[in-house]
Parts: sequence; C-alpha cells; structure tokens
Amino acid sequence: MSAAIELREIKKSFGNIPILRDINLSVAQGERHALIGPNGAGKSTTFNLISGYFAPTSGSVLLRGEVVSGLPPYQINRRGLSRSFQVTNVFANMSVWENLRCAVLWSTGQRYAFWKNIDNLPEVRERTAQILADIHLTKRRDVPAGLLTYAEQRALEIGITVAGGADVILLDEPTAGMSHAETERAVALIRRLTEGRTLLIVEHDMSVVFGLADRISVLVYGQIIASGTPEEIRGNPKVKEAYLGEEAA
Amino acid sequence: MVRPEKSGRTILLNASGAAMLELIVISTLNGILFGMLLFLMASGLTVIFSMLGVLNFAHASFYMLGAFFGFQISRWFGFWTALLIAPLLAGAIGVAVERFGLRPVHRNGHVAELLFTFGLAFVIEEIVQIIWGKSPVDFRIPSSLDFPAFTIFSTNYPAYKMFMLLVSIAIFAALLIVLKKTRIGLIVQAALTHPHMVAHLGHNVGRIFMLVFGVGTALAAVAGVIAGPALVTQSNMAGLLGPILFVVVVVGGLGSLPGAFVASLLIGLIQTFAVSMNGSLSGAFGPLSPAYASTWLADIWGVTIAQVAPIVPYVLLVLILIFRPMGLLGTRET
Amino acid sequence: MSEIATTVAPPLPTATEKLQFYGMWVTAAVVLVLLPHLFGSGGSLTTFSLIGISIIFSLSYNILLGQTGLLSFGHAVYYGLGGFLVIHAINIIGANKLPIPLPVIPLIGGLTGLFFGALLGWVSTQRSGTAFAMISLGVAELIASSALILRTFFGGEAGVSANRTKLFKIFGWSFGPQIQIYYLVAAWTLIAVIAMYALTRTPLGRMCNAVRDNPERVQFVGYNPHVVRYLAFCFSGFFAGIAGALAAINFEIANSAYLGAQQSGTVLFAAFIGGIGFFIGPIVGAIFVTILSLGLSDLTQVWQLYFGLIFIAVVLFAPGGITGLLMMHRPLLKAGTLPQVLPSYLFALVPTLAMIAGLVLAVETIVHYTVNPGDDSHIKAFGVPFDAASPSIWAISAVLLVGGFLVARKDWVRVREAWDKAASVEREKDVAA
Amino acid sequence: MRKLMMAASFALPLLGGGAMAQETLKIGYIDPLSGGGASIGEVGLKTFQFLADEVNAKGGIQGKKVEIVPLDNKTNPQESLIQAQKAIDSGVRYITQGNGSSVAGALSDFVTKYNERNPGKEVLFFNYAAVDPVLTNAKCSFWHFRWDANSDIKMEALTNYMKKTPSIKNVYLINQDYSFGESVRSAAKSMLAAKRPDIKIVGDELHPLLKITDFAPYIAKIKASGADTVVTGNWGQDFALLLKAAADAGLKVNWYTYYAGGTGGPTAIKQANLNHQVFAVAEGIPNLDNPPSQAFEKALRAKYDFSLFYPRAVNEMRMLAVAADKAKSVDPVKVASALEGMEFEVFNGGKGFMRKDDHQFFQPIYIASFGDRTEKEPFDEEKTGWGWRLVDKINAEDTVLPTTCKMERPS
Repeated sequence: MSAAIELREIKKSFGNIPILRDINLSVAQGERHALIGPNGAGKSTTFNLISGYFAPTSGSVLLRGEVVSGLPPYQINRRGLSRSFQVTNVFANMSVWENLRCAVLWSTGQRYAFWKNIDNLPEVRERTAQILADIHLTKRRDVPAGLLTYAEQRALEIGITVAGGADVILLDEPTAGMSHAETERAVALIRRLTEGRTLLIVEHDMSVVFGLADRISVLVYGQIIASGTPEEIRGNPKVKEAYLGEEAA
Repeated sequence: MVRPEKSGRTILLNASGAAMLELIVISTLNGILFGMLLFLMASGLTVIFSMLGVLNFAHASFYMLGAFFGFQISRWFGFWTALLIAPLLAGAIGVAVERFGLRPVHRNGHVAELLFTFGLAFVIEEIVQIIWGKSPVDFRIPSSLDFPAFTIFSTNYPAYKMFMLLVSIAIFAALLIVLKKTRIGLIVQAALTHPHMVAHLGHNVGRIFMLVFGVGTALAAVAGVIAGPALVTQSNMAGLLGPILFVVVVVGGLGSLPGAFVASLLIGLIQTFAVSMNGSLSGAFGPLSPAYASTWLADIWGVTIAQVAPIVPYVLLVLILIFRPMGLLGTRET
Repeated sequence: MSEIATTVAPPLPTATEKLQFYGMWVTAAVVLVLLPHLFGSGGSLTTFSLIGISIIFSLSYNILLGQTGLLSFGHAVYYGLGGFLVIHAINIIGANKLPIPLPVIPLIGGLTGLFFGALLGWVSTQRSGTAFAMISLGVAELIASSALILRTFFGGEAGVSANRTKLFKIFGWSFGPQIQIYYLVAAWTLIAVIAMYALTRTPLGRMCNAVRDNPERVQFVGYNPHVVRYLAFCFSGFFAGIAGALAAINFEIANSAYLGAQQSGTVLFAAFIGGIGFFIGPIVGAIFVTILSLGLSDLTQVWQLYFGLIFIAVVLFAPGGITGLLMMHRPLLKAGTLPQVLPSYLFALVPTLAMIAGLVLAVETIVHYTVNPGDDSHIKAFGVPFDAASPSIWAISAVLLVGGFLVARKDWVRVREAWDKAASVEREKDVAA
Repeated sequence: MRKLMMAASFALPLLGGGAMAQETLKIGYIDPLSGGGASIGEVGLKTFQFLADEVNAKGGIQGKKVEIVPLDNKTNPQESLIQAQKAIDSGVRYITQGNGSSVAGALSDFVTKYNERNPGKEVLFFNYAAVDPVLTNAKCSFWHFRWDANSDIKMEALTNYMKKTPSIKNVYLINQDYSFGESVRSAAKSMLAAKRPDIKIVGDELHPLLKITDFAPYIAKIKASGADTVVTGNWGQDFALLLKAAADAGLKVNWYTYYAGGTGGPTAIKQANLNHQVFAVAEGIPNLDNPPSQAFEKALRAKYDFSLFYPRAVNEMRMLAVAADKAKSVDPVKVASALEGMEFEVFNGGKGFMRKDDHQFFQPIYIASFGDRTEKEPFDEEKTGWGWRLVDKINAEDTVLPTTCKMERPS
C-alpha cells in the first residue's frame, strides 16, 4: 500500500534563495504526522507545495502514489487532500453556515450547478449540519464569519478543511494564539474530526505535537533532519541540538 | 538605407530611400514628442495609482484645472508665474480632496473611491464650465517660446515642443531622484512596492498619502499648463483625454516610474508609426472579390493601419495584462 | 432527514413563508400590470420601460460586482452587442417574413450577450481585481472603437434602425404603441429578475460569493475560481444582452452609444448607488438613476454638478447605497427601537435641507451671472422663482449654507448617539436571547 | 414652473396627464446642453430664443406666442428619442435639432414612425444643421425638413468654385472617420474627378473622431505629399489641433473647410496665424453687403457674446411663420404641405426654395476666407480682430443635386 503523502527529493527556491533543500518525507495512510521546526525552516512552504499553492523547483509530491506536484490546488483538493491556513482564511462576509456549505459542495458532486436550489439539497444540508455541530458553532450559525471570535474562526477554519470529506488533512498551526483551555478543546476537536484519516500538522506547541502525533518529522533550514515516533524524536541528539536546544536557549 | 552610389539606378533607389528615411526620422521625432506629452500627463497618475491604488478618474480633471488656472494666471501675471502657481493651487485642491474626500471613503474599498473620483470629475467639469464657459479659451504659447527651434526635412519643430520634451524629462529625473535619494522618497517607494508594509514601519501613512495625492494632482496640473496652449483648452478636454493614461500606467507596470516612461514612449512611437502607414488587408492581398464587397468583411478588408492607430494602445493593454500582468517594468501584479 | 439536520440547520421555509415569498412576486406582477392604468401618458410609459431595461441591466452587472466581486468598466459591450444583433434580427425576420414574434426576440439578444461573454470572458476572468477592471476597460474601448470602423455591421455613426411592427403578430398585437412595449418590457423584467434571483440561490451563486470573499480559499475547497468567475461572466453577459435587446426594441435603433463608456459608467453608478450588497439594491439604483437622469436636466441647467454632488454624497455618507441605508434600520425595527431614532432624524433633516437650499441658491445665482448674464434676473431653480439680482440673495444663501452646516453637524452627532442607544438595546436583547 | 411641471410629469408620473392649453406654439429644441457638445448646443438655443423673441414681437405665429422648449439630449440618439417623447407629452408639435446626423437620423425615424402610429397627432422635425445626405435621399421622410445644405451640396458649391481656381493642383483630403467625414471625402473625390480631372488627389486620410491629440504625424504626411490645398470636414478640437499642428510644422497650404466658422475655429485660425488661407463654405457670413442681415447680426451680438452661426435657423423660423400664415393654421400636416416647394427670400439675400421631392432647402452658398479686415468687413469673430471676407457666391440653382428620395406622403 502506498503512502498517503510522499515527498521525493523536493527542492524549492525563490529567486536564488533556496528554501527547501532536499525533502524526503512519507506519511502513511491513517497516520497522524507532525512537522516541527524553528521559524523559517520551511514548514509553511512544504504545506504550500503539497497543497498545490506552489510548484516545487524540482522533485515530486505524491498523493496515494499519484504525482500531484504541478497540479493546481483545486485539482489536488478533488483528489482528497484538504488544508487549513496559518492565518485565518475564511469567507468573511458569509455566514458560518454558508462557509461550511461551500466547503461541502464539491464533494457532494454539485460542481458548478446553476439549475439546483441550494436549499433543496438534502445531502449538502445534512453534511453541513453535521460539521456545524461537530465544531460547536451551532449557536453562531447565521453570524458572518468575519464577526466571530478568534477561537471560533480557528474552529471554523478546521471545519472548512474537513467538511469536504478529504481523507488527507493538512493543518497549519491550528492552535496558534489560543489560550490553554482553547488549545485543549481544539486538540480534542482535531482528534475527533480526523479519526480514520491521514493528518499532517504543523505545530509549535510541543504538548500538542507530542500528545497528538503518531510520528514526527523535524525540519531545519529546509532539510528534514529526523523522522520517527515521539520517543525517537525526543531522544534524537541532532534534534536536541538543532531544535530543542535552541528552544531551551 | 544608404548604399554606395554606383550608377544612375542606385541614385533613384536612394531617392526613395531618402523619403523612407525622412518618414522614419520624422515619425520617430513625433513619436517621442507625443510619448513625452503622454508621460507628462501620466506621471502624476502613476504615483497616485501605484501607491494609493486609487483609480483616479478625476486625474484628467486636475489636468484640465491646471490648464484653466494656467490660462487665468498667465493673463494676469504671465505664463511663467502660471507654470509655478497653477500646479500649487491644483495640488492644494488635491490635498484637500484626499483629506476630506478620499480618506473617509478609503475604508469602503476601491469601488467607492473610484466612484468618488467619478463624481468629482463631473463636479470639476461643471465648475469649470460655470467659471470659464463651454467654449475654448484663447490660451497662447508664450511669445518667448513661439519660434521654430529647428527644421528637419523642411518640417519645423517649434521651440515650445522642445520645452515640453525638456519638462517631461526634467519631471522624470526629478521624481526618480526624489524617490531614490530622499528619505520620504524611500518610504514612498517602499509603499509603491509593498503598500501594506509601510504602515507597520510606524510612518504616518495618512500624511504620506495626502502628500502623494497632492504631488500627483500638481503634476497633472503642470501637464495642463504646458499642454493647454499646445492643445485646446476647453471644458471638455478632460473627457476627451479618455482612459489612455491608465493604459500608460498599467502597461508600464504598477509602482514603476521608469515603466511609465517607457510605456509612454512606446505608445507614442507605435501610434505615430501606425498613422504614417497606409497599409490594409486589401492593399496586401488585393481587393476583395465583388461577392463580398457589401458585407462586413469589406470593412475589415479596407481598414488602414492608420485608421486603427488609436486602438493600438488598448490592444497593448489587454495583451500585457494577459501575458505579463506586472507590466513592462513593474514589480508587482496589477 | 436525520435529526441533526432538523435541529442544527436553518429551518426550511414554512408554508406561510413560502406563501409570502410567492405572494411577493405575484404582487410585483400585479403592480406591473396595473401601473399603466394609473400613469398612462406616453412619457410615463417610456420612463417605465427604461426603468425596466435599466433594472435588468443593473442586476446583470451586479452578478459581477456584487456577487462575484468583479469590477467591470465594459459591461455595455454585451448590452450593445445584444442590441445590435436584435436590430439586425428584426430586419432579417421582417424581410423574410419568418414566423418569429417580437416577444421572443429578446432571447436573441441574450444569446448574443452569452456568446460574446463566453468568447471574451475566458481571458478577462483569468484575474480579478484591478487587472480584470483594466482588461474590461481595454476590451470595451476596442469594441466601441471598432463599432465606428466596421460600418456595415454597426451602421457607422447613425447606427442601424428597424421597424418592430413589421414582425409576425400574435394576439393581434402590433407592438407599435408604447403601452404594448411596456408590457413586453415588464414581462421580460419580471422573468429576468426572477431568474437572476434564482441564480443567487444555486450552488454556483454561492460559490460566486465565496470567490468574491476569498478566491484563494475557494481553490482549497475544490473549486476553480477562474471557472466560477467565467460562468458568472457568461450569465451576466446573457442578461445584459436581454437588456440591450429590450432597449433596441424600445428605441428601434442601435448605435455605437450603446457600447460606449458612458453606458458602462451609468450601470456601475446605478448598481452602486442602489447598493451592491443586496439583491434589490441595483433595482432601487436603476429606478433612482433613471429618474434622476431623465428629470434633473429639466430642473436646472447645471444638472451635472448636482449629479456629481449626489454621487459624492452617497459614496461618502451611504457606502452601502440607498438599500444599505434602509437595511441598517432593520435590526432597530426588529428590536422595536426605531421610534427612538426618528425624532433625531427630523431634527437633523431640517438644517441639512436648509444647507442644501443655500448651496443651490448660491450655485444658481452664480450660474445666472456667469452663464446667462444677458437674461432676465428673475430665474427659477427647481421650480422656485427668485430674483438673482437682489443683493439679499447672497445674504440668504450664506446664512442658510453656514447656519445649516453648523446646526446640521451638531444634529447628526445627536442622531449617531440616538442610534447607538437604540442599537445597543437591540444587542442586549440578542445577548439575553 | 413649466420646467418643473414637465419634469414632474415625467419623473413623478402622478402629476402628469392632461396636456396644457395651446395658447403657445412650442418648439422643442433637442440638442446637447451638457457634456462635450454643450458649447455648440447652447449657442443654437440662444439663437432660437432670439428668433422666437423676434417673431413674438411681431405678434407671434397665427396669433400664438412661440416658445422654445430646451431639451438636453447629451448628443446621444437614445436620449434624444426620450426627450422627443417628453416634448410631445408636453404639447410640442414641432421639434428642431442640428447637432449630429446620428441624432437627426434617429429623430427622423422616430417622428416618421410616431406619425404613422398616432394619426392626428403629427409632429414635424426641422433639421437646421445635420448634413448627412442620406437624410434627404435614401432615408428621407415627409416629416423631416432640412434648412442646412447637406454635405454633398456644400461640396458641389465648393468644387464649382475650385473649378474656376486654376492655382489648385494637388489636393489632400483629411477627414474624421465617421459617416460625415466619409461623405465629404467621397463627394470631393467624385466631384473633383468630374469637374477638374487635372487635379491630383495626393492624399486621402480618415482619422479617428475626437481622439487625436497630436496631428504632427498627419501634417508630416500632408507635407510629404506635396499638396497645395487641403479639404477637410473637421470640426471642434479636430479642426483646431489640425491647424495648430500645421502652423507648428510650417505647412503652407490653403485650407478648404466646412466648419472653420464653428465655435473655437476662428480662435484656432488666429492662433495658427493663417491669414486668409482658411476658407469656409457656408450659407451666409456676417460681412455681406446686405443691410437687413447686418442689422440682425448687430442686434444679436449686442445681446450675446457670439455671432450668428446659423443663418439657416433664421430662414427656418421665418419660413415656419410664412407657411403657417399660408395654411392659416399651425397644424403640422398643413404647415408641412405649405412648406413643400416654398420659395423664400433668404436671410442673406437671394432666392432659396424648399424642394418638394426631398424637403431639402436650396440657397445661395458662399465661399469666404478668414483673416484681417478692411472697412468692407465690419464684423470680427471670437474677439480675434479677424473676420470673414467674401471670396465667391454660388447661386442656389448652381448647387442643385439630384435626389434618390422616394417620398411617402400621408394619404
């Protein structure tokens, strides 16, 4: 069985500045994988490459054994990969309900239909309602997304990401800027929503990382210096030196 | 074009070659002059459009205000005083417009700003009509510049056109120096390429915007004072200018003054050369068969390059936006 | 339907709500039928027809601007091409005596708009924002200039005319009299408005909104924003073509002015002034702008000045357009606190009107001296006669202008306070609930 | 109050309805009063108001006071049709218009259809300045009367003058790229070929309408062609900028024009310093040795700051009065019949007649040059100090051209 996500010899540079030097990474189906590393290591760039936001300078990205690098984001999304953003990225003028419904439409096969009444689509309605309940925003259903609190917007962000039913989920710092209590709730939410799916997560909060991940990869200066279970990473001297040491200092 | 003269036949060839050379030299000169006039009018817009992102549809109205202020002041104090005072007046109005009009509108988005300048253009035109009437006014070239500067192929080039050329280049140089060498210039330049960043640098963006708008409108007014006597100073001159200035800015590239300069020259030259050509499809492939003579195909067949010259800039605009959205020398996408 | 959908999802409309909804459209239809019986003069009918055309055109524009966030400077291209094709179609159909009656002709215009929208749209909609705006400007200039060069098709400066009465007749209607044209326009307006409303309630309509709000995010929920924009553009072209066709039928002539920048500018005005944030916004805007442009030039010589000032005022003080201004009051109405605000409006309105009157007085007097110096000084502005030569005019207008401004400024502050109070009551209720 | 009522009846249809009592004869003046064409439209409006005052001082037409109803069409054909409808609603039965053949074509078409569909409420359209020949040829209408010489007639007069002027050898044609420019150019080509086959057409240029800011490239072409004479129908900014560019480049040719007398034309000629090198073809000039027209000119200039651009408007108004007297009615159908074939002593002196076949008025046409004045030329233009000098007069019968009009008369 092929890996859910596989990066082969990925290089990416902007102009003459190399950001990713040589990335090889494999995330197995159903695995919860965390990508950690100091600021500027290239984590967001890696996400952007996987999700099709950029094309790699060289190397290839495979989704369940199929090369997807070079495809536009919507094509990759339709192949079952969905991502969230580090900076909240929702449809600000539309209500929470509409936000989630838009995320459901493609996967329910509505495509660009202009002959169907959107309120008369039971499947869309059902799945939107389910997600809305899952992210605990039922009371805020008709509020424009731009007016939600920060934590609510983050929850909506995750909701939009998983709503389409993609089985590979990429979350970019889902708990950034949250209080301790909010973080706990968010982690529980993530755990529940990604049940049975493949998860790749970028996170700075180590308690989140070590609590959630099955495996961890460490990215430093555009290279993966270590990959393994949380215990292996904890004990890895290179990681200690390059990453944890830096944290401590 | 120049060939060694060996026999009578080559002399004949040279005669037509000389005519060709004459056409090329004169068209190039005319093209440069026209291009520089365009740059004169568009320089202010480049600064405003690039930095504020405002599609200032009233830019041509400030150009017109400059012409009428120039006309009035030159009546009282002479042309040179007018060239100094009129832009200051127009710039002051520009500053007021930015402070009390555009700034409150800014938070409602670009469409609101654009409509504001739309409305402003109406108001300015009508005010000019109320004050100076609807007929053209007699705005003359100053007598100190009213003589032919030089003659090429028996065509005179008036000194005033040379003056226009010099002013354009001077403005270009001055703007470049201000942008590259002064502190405020560096901030403005940073804002041109990264409009969102400057606010984070702790600068008073409001004041900078006001200043930029004032300078932009003053530059439009300089163009007005200078072009007024050369063209027709009338209350419809703003409307007749049309959207050509936007073409210059976008083709040149947002945030790029050299880009606008190059685009002006390019458009000036293309248009002038197009005018000097009489070619058409019927000229190239012979007349259309009579069966099609009265259909719409005949129109396309018979159109000369000279006839379509004024459309060329818009073709250029569309092509540039499709294939090179940052413009010729631009640094960021439109 | 599962339990979760019934408890969590927005409730489906009840029978009464459905009745209300359909009743609204039926009422609109009845009003349209009755209108000519109340105002039957030729001028009124022409006005109504023009308003109907303008409504379709403005709504079609709002598919781009309001729904999809595309600012177009060249929407008249599709309107105009629809008009031209229809004029040619009427001539061809009339000459060959084809059994096609006039009422279906607007469809030809619509298909023309659709065709050119589909043709020019793919490149135009590759980008949004300023790039799209500039491409639309360039394309519009190209087509409008070509219209003057390609004389055989566009009829040159004079345009192409047709006779709408020479077509196959149904129900014995000749479509000569304006009343019949009015009913034709009214029917098409109703159909087009319903169709465009329905479009907003489809998956595509919702994705248009999503593309407007955040085209980047749309890509990560599986949609290609370019395709969404392109489809919106095609629909918008289709309805613009219908509007152009109706205009061509109404005037029985099509010329290059149909395609011009002015036509494109007017529709932008109408949509924005009405309010692009609401479906009915452009309808309100179309009515307002049509009446203004027809009526204002009769009231005053310098109508363009007032036209410009009105637009500046709307942009400055009512960024959501007329509809936005009215809709602001909906929460207050729901909370029942609207009556608290109304008195302060009255207080503010009086000095504001005084200020406007002073301004108008001053402007008209100045106009008298600069534009018509030789004429009688007893002039009228907006129907009110006064003597421009009397020195007291200056004093009166100055007092009105300055006094009105000072008082109005204070009163509007008070309006805001009253507003905030009323709105906070409403918010508290919301929280309590 | 009238204006308000009219606007109200239109804008707020509640107040509309019944037409007002007919104690006045209303003439709807549909021309641009705002926007780019306003400068010309306003002069026309004031001229007609001046003429209405003249008629009213003599007791009006058939005892009815003449009132000019100004209607702003913004030079837009659609807008003109709306204004015409509006005018008809307020009781107007005569409309007059001049600026733009596109507008005139639309109005003629509108009036014809309106009269066909509303028998008994006929409306007449008096055209005082739109010169597209098609309006009295292929698209002629019984309800349309034209007082201006159409562009072919003017070219007929001009070429009749050029026929007698041997110094003209090489002619360059430069015109605006729209129907009027096109008809000037084709008429010039065919008529010159017939009357002076020895004249060489060394250039034939169409340039875009009102879009050129720099005519230098065109002047370079004219210069290269070796032309001694330029014929142009240009007007407005296209005329002024053309002459300025010519003067800048030192081009020495004679200019034969249609609209050198238009607003801004004299100013441009003076600025370009082309003393008696610019000729215009027109149905009248102020500096004619004809005391009644000179007196009229003086009175007009005393009231307004412009000269009489439209002698044809005087003919139009005066002929309307005569026709109404002849028909003993102001009913448009009767007036139209009375106008057909009418002969009339025109404003500048000499015979003119309204041809029955196509409703085109024929009148003496003058060729005049613009420059410094002698005591024979009392009037200057646009405060330039220069004025028009008579060069030649072409009698009405020498300007007659055949028409292709197949007039459909009401039964």
